[in-house]
Amino acid sequence: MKRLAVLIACLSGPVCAQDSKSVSFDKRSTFDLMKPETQAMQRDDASNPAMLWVQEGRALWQAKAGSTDKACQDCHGDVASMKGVATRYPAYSAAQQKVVTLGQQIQFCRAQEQKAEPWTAEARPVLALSALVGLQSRGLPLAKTGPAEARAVAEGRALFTERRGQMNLSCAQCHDDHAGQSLGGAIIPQGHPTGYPIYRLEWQDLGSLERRLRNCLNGVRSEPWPSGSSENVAVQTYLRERAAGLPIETPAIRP
Amino acid sequence: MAAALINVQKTVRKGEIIEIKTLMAHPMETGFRTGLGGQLIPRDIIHRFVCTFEGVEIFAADLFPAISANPFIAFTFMPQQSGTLTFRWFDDKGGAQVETARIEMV
Amino acid sequence: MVSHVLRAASLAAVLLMASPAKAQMIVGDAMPEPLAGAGDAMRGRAIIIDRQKGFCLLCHAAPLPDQRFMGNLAPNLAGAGARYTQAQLRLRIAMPSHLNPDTLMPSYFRTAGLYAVAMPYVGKPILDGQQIEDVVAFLMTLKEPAP
Amino acid sequence: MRLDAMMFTRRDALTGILLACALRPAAATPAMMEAAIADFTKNRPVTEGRVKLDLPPLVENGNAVPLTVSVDSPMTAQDFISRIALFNEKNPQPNIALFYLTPHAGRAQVSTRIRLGDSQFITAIAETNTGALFSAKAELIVTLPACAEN
Repeated sequence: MKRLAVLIACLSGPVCAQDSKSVSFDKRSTFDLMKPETQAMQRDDASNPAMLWVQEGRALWQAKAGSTDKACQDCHGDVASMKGVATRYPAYSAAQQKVVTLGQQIQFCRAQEQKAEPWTAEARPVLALSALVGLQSRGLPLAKTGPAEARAVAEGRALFTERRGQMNLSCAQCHDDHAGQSLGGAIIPQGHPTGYPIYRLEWQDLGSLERRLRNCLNGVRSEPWPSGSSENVAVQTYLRERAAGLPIETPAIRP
Repeated sequence: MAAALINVQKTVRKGEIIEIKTLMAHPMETGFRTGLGGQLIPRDIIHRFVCTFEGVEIFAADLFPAISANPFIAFTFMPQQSGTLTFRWFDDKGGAQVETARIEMV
Repeated sequence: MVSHVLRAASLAAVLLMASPAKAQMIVGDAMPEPLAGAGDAMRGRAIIIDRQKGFCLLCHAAPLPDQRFMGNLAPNLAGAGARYTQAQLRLRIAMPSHLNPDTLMPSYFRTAGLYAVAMPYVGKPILDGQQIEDVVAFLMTLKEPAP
Repeated sequence: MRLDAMMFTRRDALTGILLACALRPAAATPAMMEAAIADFTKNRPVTEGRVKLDLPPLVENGNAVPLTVSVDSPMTAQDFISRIALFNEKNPQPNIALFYLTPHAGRAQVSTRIRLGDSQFITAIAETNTGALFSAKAELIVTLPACAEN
């Protein structure tokens, strides 16, 4: 019965073809495609502008906030205790009963534990703390998703392969089918989220995966998935699963 | 202005030339960009950077809008003694940021 | 893939509701009727090299020595004017999805059947009829195949 | 140096810059760069050489192009590089930066990151403590990003 269902799924859509392709997918970080000077900017913390946010994150980690007057470190201790955490996000949160990004989890902590005013999704402090927490996992492989994230992964995969926008293109058409080929002067990357939040030279700023996805959808002239929406998180969760095994580079530089 | 990152080795030997790397968090708004309403966003850049060692100017720079956001400036220094480096950034809004770093001659 | 070509070939004429104002006729693998006035090859060249308008060079290389950083996702445009007729090129720009629904190439005159189009572009084609005629006119000048 | 550039006064150059910015912020002209250079050199002769301009020949994004300029100099109290100026030909303004060096530097070398709207030539001119001028020029090509912010 199960086999029949799989067979029907294969016959009815490109999802199965995508799966069989990802088996032989030679995963590569976008870092490998970057010019040597851009790689050098990421390799040297003294010249990586994203480290400015990491430094702000360290101050925020120790700063007491909200009506409970608690700092992150009052619960978590030294930020080194966050080692490995970023490899597991987006992750299912039992407390929130949904899959959340690392940024959303930081916001949840802020609301629940500190009882402090929320930040906007792309606010500098959220990026700073995300970069600081992400940095603790630098070099560790992105973990595979578990059963609790399975639904989000499936939804994200469907969205990834769905054609959208005035250009009528799906994410998969570029980043699965044509990765490694030239789009104008740029080589199309596989699109693995190994370095978020990233310092994108195009932005001259640190930004989240959500912001990067907005740029992609902009390129195909499509409405973006709403900020913080379940679709948005689902795509990010699928990307985590798709990139599993690649080492975290946070905070990365990207062109 | 918010954060600055100074990278300089803490100890140096006599005659050694060291490289000092600085990063300053700043948008370096060029004054040539238009906002969503079509109006020009006013220029706000760090226009001057000065580094002194024990009160003596050892390096300075006049910067223009062509310098990247979160400006990175690296230069060399051959200290003759132990002392304190002072870094100052000045922006168009009249803001100034000061950072210091100590060097010990060994 | 084969079936799509067969389908396209077997239908003598298909009404293409690409533009609400004007229904276009597809005959075989071509679109014989111009979408606007006569095309201007020089204007077409400008559209092709403009990466915010035609986007062509993002995917295609073309025999344009002054252009750098051309893509390699799609065939070289060299010789396009020898391989196809004007009417065939018109369809391949305006509605390539009619020939191959799986194609990467956007349908430049299509406004219907698209999903989640960003608000500023809803109901608008990527290029208007005149721009497509201009691009066709330029492509028709590319007779030499790629070396 | 070209004659038309030499005939620019500083006021002319400034007016030109303001006009160009008002009309078309994305493009200065090589003539404006020549004028800015003339303002720095005060029409003293400039010798090509001794200056090394390290720039990647091709960059993925013009927003943060790493640049290192170094000058062959003993950097002693008697003989050192006192100023290094950087110019571009196609940004809204021809000036990039002006660095002030002292013999304390040990070596005449500065690194920074610059913005370039388009492929163009960059010029570096170094001035010694005695007022001699040396220069280097480098071309840089900016590839266009495919999926930008808006």
